[in-house]
Amino acid sequence: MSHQRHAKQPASIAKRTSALRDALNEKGLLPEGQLDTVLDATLAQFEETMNWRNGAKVVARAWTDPEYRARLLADGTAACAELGFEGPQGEYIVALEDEPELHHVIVCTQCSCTAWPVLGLPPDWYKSPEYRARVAREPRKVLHQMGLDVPETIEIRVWDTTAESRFIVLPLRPPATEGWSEEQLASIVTREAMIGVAMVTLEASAEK
Amino acid sequence: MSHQRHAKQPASIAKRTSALRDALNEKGLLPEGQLDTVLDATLAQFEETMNWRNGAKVVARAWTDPEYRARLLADGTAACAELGFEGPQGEYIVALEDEPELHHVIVCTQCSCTAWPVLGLPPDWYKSPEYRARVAREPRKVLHQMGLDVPETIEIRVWDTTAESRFIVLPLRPPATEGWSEEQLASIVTREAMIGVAMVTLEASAEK
Amino acid sequence: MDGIHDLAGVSGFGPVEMEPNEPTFHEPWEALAFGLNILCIGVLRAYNVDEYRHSIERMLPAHYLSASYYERTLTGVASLLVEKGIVTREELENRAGGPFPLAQPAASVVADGRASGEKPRYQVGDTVRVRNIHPAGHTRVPRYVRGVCGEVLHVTPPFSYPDAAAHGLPPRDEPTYHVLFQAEDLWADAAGHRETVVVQLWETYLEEIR
Amino acid sequence: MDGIHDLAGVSGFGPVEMEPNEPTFHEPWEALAFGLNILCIGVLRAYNVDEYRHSIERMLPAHYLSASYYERTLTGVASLLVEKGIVTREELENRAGGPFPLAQPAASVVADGRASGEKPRYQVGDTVRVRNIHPAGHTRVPRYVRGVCGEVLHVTPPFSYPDAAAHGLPPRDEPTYHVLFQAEDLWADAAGHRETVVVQLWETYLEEIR
Repeated sequence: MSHQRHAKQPASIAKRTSALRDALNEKGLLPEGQLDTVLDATLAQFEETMNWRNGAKVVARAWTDPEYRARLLADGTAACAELGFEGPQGEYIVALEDEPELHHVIVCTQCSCTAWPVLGLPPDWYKSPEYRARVAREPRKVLHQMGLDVPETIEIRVWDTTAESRFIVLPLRPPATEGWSEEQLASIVTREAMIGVAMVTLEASAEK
Repeated sequence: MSHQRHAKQPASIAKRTSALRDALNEKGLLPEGQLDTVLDATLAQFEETMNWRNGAKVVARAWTDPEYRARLLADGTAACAELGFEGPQGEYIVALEDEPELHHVIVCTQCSCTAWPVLGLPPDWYKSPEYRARVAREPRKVLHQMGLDVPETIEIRVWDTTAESRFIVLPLRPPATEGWSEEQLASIVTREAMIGVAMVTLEASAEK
Repeated sequence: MDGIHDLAGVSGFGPVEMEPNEPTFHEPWEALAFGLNILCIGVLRAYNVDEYRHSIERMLPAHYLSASYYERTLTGVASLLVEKGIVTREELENRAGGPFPLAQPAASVVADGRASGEKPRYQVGDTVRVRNIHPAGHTRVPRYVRGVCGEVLHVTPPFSYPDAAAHGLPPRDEPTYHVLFQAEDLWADAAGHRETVVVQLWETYLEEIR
Repeated sequence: MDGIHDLAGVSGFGPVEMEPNEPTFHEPWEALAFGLNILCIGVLRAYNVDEYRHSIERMLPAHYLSASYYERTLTGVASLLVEKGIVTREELENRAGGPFPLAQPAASVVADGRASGEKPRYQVGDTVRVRNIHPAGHTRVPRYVRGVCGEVLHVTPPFSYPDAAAHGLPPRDEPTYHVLFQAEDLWADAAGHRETVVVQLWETYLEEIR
């Protein structure tokens, strides 16, 4: 570890990132100014259009339209595309339907793959070593610590995103939502519920 | 990882160490001033008397005295004690005799255990994650990178110090040392050779 | 590689901490690091996504664990661009005004596995065993399932075999499967009750039960 | 625990770097950290060596990998003294003038294994299999040998069973063995030629071949 003793501190991560952008800009791999244009467009897409509210709409539709639900479970990619949700990291979307005796949870233990078109970029906790290390081995305990108690009578099935399938959980529809509109239902579906670390409840709201 | 975003830098390791010493001193667990006395005595012991030059003497004796060698291989603890080398981390010393077709290497993959009475405190590289992670899995490659080429015809046997055995390698005596005195021989035995990451050669000298 | 990124089952991590109302990006540089990767893969086609994943896996373990997600992204992107000769480490460090840690070199890897376009060998309900392999390069078969038997739950489409694609070997599509494992077969005495894990695996990772 | 300390076989680490004429200690605080541990174990008898090892294993993984050896020592010692109520974290942080990272809490562990003083069950030359166990607490059976068969090379003396001693359970001595493993049984396709590994194992870690 003698190299650690004498190691200089790295440049700040912000400086390193700018350095890489500036170096790329200087290479002229893209016409002048286009690198920043492409960057801005990409980020706007993720901030505005490719986020988990799309998934909430998919779930609400599946809860209210039995035929859509059947199409979603048979071919998640096509059913999401029906609503306009498609793109990178959404080439093979698989919907996992919760049942009274079966609860699904999604993880990517080796990196942090997610179904971008319906879940957006994943939150920090999903990308953390803590979640990735623990949830496949002790899912009931991890979910408990995250605020979700799954009784031991219910199977927990953890889906590790190791290849090209990108998962979305179709959670149980809460009781006492009969007659709700699709929009109302979509408003109570959370990103956490579509990953499987929370249930959909009537308390959840848009601020989550 | 939100805790990492907002984590404050720890106090410097030097300040943390002093803080612990001062806190202990204040508890009065030992008579006043005795904590520093005990600390000084301990450190003097490791700086001066409990170091790898003891092991070099054991090796030189085993090379020159066949009966001692037999006792060393039969009961390393007793044979080392004969020369006055005993104490903590030396309660069960096992000498591993290299043979033309068998080369021994010592590691402690889970922490950094070593036979203190004959090898002293281990060097940084022995305690490094690099050595601990790699040597049990790719010993020939690691030894090569450390400057020792062991031909594929020779078995490499890695000893992982997982319990109370504390190992010392009895290396091959270099040719062309016939007639050398025990002291001369001890002067060419290195700590690295007694761990198994180097051979004893005529070039090795006291500065190592 | 059996790298530090293969975290499943490693004990000693603290609680999973959630941040209420978390923004998509916390700092401008995070968005920039993410955007640069999208740009390099999608527009410049400087490397593929398998190479990208592997570049992050090749970070020194202490750096990998202490870095945030987007620092890992940035490190992977920069490492690949340096390795491919598009930028140099020197210019990056000069511009950044200090050290710019990069990933370790990739191992040299030879092609293994099947030919492209073959029919799936296993069917739903088959019991398969994950091969006990320790590839030197990129792989997507995590350690915790190696040597373990599971049940084919779905036959999923052929996808590009990552062990080849991550090393610039000729790409080929190969059948994949969702394989269901019982927790007690994975974690022995440490497994919880009524817990299962599904891992999607390329056919080369699997073998028949003999 | 299957902690970060159980490093054998993890890929991705850089070269082993040796320092010529390395001193016993590089900085005064290193000697002090080492001496404090010796003092606490040998003179104050504040904890035993198994508790000490486990306290280090319980460091957060990123801290474990980024800390130097004697920073790990200091962290383990401080964690145990805080856990045992001899000092408080607050006074340490006040004295140090900043955060003083400690290890995570130990799991609660129940006694397993054999009674003290039993005769060794295996003899030299026996083939034994290492049990596939994943203890929540301290253990000295590394992951890389679990489930693997080896040959008893020596029957070594009974020693205190660390899985018990590290958790303050009643100490007991139990037979140990040097068990020889063939590299190809440990690392499969990644094993080198004519390479073997010897691991010293307590009898509770072993089972007979059925």
